[in-house]
Amino acid sequence: MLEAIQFSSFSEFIHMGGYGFKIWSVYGLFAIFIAANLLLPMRKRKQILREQKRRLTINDEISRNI
Amino acid sequence: MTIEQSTIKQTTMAAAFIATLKRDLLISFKKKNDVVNPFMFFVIVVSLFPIGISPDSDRLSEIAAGVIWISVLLASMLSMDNLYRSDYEDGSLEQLLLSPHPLFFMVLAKNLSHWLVSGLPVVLISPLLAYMLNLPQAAYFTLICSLLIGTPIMSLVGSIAVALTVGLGSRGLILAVITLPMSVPVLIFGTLSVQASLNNTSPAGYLALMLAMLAVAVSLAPLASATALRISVN
Amino acid sequence: MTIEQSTIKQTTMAAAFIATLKRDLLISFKKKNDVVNPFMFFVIVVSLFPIGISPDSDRLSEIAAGVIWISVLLASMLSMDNLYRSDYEDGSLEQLLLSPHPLFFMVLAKNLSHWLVSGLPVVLISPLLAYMLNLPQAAYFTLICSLLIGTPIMSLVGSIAVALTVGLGSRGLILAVITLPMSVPVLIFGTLSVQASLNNTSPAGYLALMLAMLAVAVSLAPLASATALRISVN
Amino acid sequence: MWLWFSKLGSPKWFYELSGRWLPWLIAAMTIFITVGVIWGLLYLPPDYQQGYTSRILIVHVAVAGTSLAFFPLMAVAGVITMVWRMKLADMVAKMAAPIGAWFSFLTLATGSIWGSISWGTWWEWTDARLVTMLFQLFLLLGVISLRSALEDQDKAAKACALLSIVGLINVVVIKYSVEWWNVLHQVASPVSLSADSPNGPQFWIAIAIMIVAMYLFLSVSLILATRNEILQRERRSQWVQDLVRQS
Amino acid sequence: MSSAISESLRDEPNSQAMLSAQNLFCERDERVLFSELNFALDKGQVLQVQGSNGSGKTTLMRILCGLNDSYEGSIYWHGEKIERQTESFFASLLYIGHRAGVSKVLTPIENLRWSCSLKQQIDDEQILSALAEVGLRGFEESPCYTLSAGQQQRVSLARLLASPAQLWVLDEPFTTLDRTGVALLEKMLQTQAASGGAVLVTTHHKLDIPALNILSLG
Amino acid sequence: MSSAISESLRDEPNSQAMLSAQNLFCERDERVLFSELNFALDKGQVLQVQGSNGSGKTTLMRILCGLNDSYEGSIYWHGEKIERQTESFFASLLYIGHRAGVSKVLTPIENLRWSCSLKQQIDDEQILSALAEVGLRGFEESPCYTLSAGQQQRVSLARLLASPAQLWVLDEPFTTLDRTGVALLEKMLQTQAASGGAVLVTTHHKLDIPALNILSLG
Ligand code: HEM
Ligand SMILES: Nc1ncnc2c1ncn2[C@@H]1O[C@H](COP(=O)(O)OP(=O)(O)OP(=O)(O)O)[C@@H](O)[C@H]1O
Ligand SMILES: Nc1ncnc2c1ncn2[C@@H]1O[C@H](COP(=O)(O)OP(=O)(O)OP(=O)(O)O)[C@@H](O)[C@H]1O
Ligand SMILES: [Mg+2]
Ligand SMILES: [Mg+2]
Repeated sequence: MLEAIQFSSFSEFIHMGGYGFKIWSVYGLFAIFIAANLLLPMRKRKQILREQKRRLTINDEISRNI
Repeated sequence: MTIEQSTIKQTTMAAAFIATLKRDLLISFKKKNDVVNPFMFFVIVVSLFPIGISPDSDRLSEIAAGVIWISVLLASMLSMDNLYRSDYEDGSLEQLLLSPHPLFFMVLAKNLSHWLVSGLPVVLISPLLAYMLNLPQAAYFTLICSLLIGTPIMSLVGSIAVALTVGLGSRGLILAVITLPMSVPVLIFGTLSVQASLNNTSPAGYLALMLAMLAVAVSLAPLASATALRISVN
Repeated sequence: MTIEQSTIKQTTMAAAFIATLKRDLLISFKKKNDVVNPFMFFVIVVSLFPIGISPDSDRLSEIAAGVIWISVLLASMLSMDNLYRSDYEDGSLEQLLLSPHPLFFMVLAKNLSHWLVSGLPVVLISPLLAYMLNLPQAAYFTLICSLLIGTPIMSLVGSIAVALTVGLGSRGLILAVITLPMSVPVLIFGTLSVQASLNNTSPAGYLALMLAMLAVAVSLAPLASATALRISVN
Repeated sequence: MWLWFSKLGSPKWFYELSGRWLPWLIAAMTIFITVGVIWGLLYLPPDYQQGYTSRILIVHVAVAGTSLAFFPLMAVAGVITMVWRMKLADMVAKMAAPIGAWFSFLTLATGSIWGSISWGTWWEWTDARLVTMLFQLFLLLGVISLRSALEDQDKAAKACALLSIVGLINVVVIKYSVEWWNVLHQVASPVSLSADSPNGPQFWIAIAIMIVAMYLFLSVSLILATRNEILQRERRSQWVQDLVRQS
Repeated sequence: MSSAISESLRDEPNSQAMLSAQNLFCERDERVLFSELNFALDKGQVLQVQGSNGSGKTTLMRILCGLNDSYEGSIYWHGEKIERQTESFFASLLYIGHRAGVSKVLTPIENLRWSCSLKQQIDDEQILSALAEVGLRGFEESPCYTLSAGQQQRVSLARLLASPAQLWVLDEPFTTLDRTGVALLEKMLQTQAASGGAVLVTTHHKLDIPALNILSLG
Repeated sequence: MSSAISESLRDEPNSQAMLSAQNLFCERDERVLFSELNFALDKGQVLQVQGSNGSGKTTLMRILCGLNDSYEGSIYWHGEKIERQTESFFASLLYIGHRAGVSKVLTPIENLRWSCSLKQQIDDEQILSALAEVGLRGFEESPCYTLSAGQQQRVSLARLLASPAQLWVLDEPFTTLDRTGVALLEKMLQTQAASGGAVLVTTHHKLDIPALNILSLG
């Protein structure tokens, strides 16, 4: 398994035959893209739930007072 | 009995079509700007290019066809804005939607009037501008033909976008954003046909393709516009 | 006593200026399209040129500066349309005219907001499009500088035309017909400055000229717009 | 058929079903992405011509392929919205547009980076796929801006549905016309996309894994977003209120 | 908000009734405007829809005309659902909304020529006499933007006179009319009812029409 | 068309009067709308301008506010010509025309925040209480295009409550208001007059205000 790895050293891995910056920026963009499309909806979900809970409790209070 | 009824309806459909066409032409005629402006805009935009890019005539002749086509596209798109807007604002659009005739034809009448007022004059002036931009004479005829086929397509397609955005406060631009990508194929074939006749090959193939696009546009676009209008007025 | 009064008025003038600016930004922000569309329009129009004229990168690099400037001009002009129109239609403009503060500053606030929303984003994206059109890198900085000076001039000048035409039914085009010729000097100096830096000569002279034009525009154009508004609302 | 439709149309049903499926989808997605990325970064052999840059290509091709799915998806959802007035279809279509824009943008970005290496230029107008993708992005942004411009939800749903259908036709037309245009233009273009592709089974397996990963990712992100939309639009229904109370 | 129900029948669509609605429900922005709204409008009737601002009168009118489809329930035209017979329904309907349908650049005559010929054949004489009747004699050839608010409203009311439509649906037609205008319009409504037509009208005025039916919303 | 002249003085501008006009003359499209029109409006007065459709009420109002300058004659503000003191005149004037001055995309609060701050400093609490008073509680945060016609009118009326302007000029403010709205506005006019302000209003309604002055046109 390990011998199939195409890099012999870490710096070579970073360097990627001279195209390090571009290749890493592609993977960086890829990571941002994935993270954004997963984390943003998750955060939004929390926000929505929090907001709706607040609204519900307000409504409950109002109906209790009446 | 049924036949008689349907013939009566038929004639009033035609009458309504003609009444709508007449009314739109009359409004454009009264506003004057509707007729003069697309035309002026076209002329001005075209004349910006020698200023902005280069007054050198060889350079100009290379870009002439493209510049004319792009300017036509922009002018036609800008003039779309009026198509349903003022009718929407004064409530005439509701009356149109409540007419007993198929909306398809009413929309077609409006599109036709719009093209007559804004598309046709632009096509007619284009040889003059082509001359100013030093387009080789061989291409004039093809240019006019392609514009003659291309401008109604753009009117019809643009009409969908205007119908979708008719209720919106912010004008012009959202329309542009929707219409321009849709006009790309027309632009491509239009310039290709001109290019072809510059290279002394026959532009007939491209023109036939554009005609096919026009046929599709005439039969489908008013349907989409009508649907869009119903949605917008809702 | 008089001093005190005038200082009080002064502060409320500033407050009214800021309130107007805030309101306009808020409206643009709410409509979202006001912010995104000039930008999108610019990008789309620029990308029509390689399709309409030639995708060849050498050819493109020759026309790049001109194309970008012309597209900026068109985008800024189109986005002008919103400046007073909806205010006129809903009656807010009358309220503005009846405010006790000098209309000059109110108009300036509206122009500023408009530029922030529609001019600035276009300037910021322009390097990317310059790259796509293969503009030589030497000219980037000059391009941005000239656009940064040129776009507010176009906003200010365009504002006069919009103000004059605000009551008219047919939109967009008459505005174009009035504004475009006025923007020609800006276009000329803008492209000249870019050309200069392409030829390795200093563009400073042109930029200085444009700065002078900007100064004149800031001090005079709002006055003209204010007068035009008073006339239009009459 | 009708029963199935109305059941599928029920946001509640979708919410519950997707809730059950989501963990599995997320697990599968994580595995595929991880394997794909690790394979790509560590194990993919350098291409004989372009060295390590084929590592970009696996991301690029997978994302590009997936991004082509959006307009068909939105158009189908649009037809369902217009004909059967199914709210769920509109919610999916609404959430798909921004995700599609992300995908298109990433395709353009990775493609450009790859182009800067293999062609020596970041952008090339002579390539049909590039131009088509650019205009697909514009159209998606058009759909998004139309949605945000129309405040009335019902109206926006129908308008965007119509635009998606028209847009699908248009994307297809643009694709073919641009392709043809480029074939005929005969500009000395640096490459065509398939000119000298890095080959080898290693590469194709990596790409296949990434493509599967991207489709999984597309479904996961779309489901997550749609569930949010459901919570928001159905917030007054009893089941959402119960769910909120429990959370 | 609860909804009041008119006196007429509740369960089955009245096949006699010209226009009837069953169990209409409409909600906007999460506020229910009306639910379980039933009413029937018959030949010879004038039905005034009443309600405070924002109670949903305009929305109801537009729903009934098929301009708005965000509702639940059914609407019947001569006992049949309107979706099945839009053409014949539209042919016998005349709707005037908040926005009058009068183009500002055209003159009153030109406006009427178009909007009437959408439904029927009409000649200029009919139009001129209708305009004269609503008090626009002398203004036939002035472009509508030079008319005052009330005069523009009168242009759209002239359509009522020139049209043979069975059903009139009028949304606040009395705004900006002066007293003689109000009286004239009231008379027109009565004439329409008397000649076998029907009228659905919203207004905050107290109408001076005998045998007026009232539907209260909100 | 001849013009009626209100009871008040004819010759000299009343230096007491808040707003007075002398020998106003206006002609549009070759029709004389009014000539030799004189009137004075004093503190504590409500002046209703009456007249049939097209008699020139709107034109008069706009002339008085300085929005229209196609007239002859003179207008005085506290005894001085208004051209000489537009700033102080505008500062104490509140005009609401046919078009309400309410932006559709903004919410009622945002609308008032801007239009009030053109004249005075104002905080959100004042705005909220004004909105509540005109019956828009619960709609403060809805964009105005979702409001009904009457509710939009109410937004612009809230400006009256939040403003300390001496002179109100209102052009048909009662259109589209329901009965409670009409009663509310009538009360507002009375309060304004009682607190030393003045009101100029056009409407075709019969106003239920004691000591109303009437100016008839046309
Ligand atoms: C419809 C969208 C696209 C698809 C389906 C797509 C697909 C592909 C595929 C399958 C390859 C591998 C080459 C092969 O094996 O034939 C490739 C290569 C490439 N793509 Fe894309 N791509 C798309 C858009 C783009 C865009 C927008 C760009 C640039 C901005 C781009 C730039 C490249 C480059 C530079 C290559 C390498 C070409 C070469 O090997 O010489 N692609 N693409
Ligand atoms: N822009 C204009 N150009 C020419 N004439 C005009 C213009 N605006 C109004 N008029 C004329 O001036 C007259 C008075 O109009 P105005 O709007 O002042 O009437 P009004 O009394 O407010 O009527 P209403 O009760 O209908 O609102 C009308 O007869 C109209 O024809
Ligand atoms: N486009 C819309 N989006 C959301 N809500 C709306 C929309 N249009 C109207 N509403 C809401 O529907 C309600 C009813 O509006 P409608 O215009 O039907 O009232 P109305 O009875 O005609 O009132 P008015 O007497 O003021 O004309 C209002 O409360 C309004 O807030
Ligand atoms: Mg209403
Ligand atoms: Mg008036």
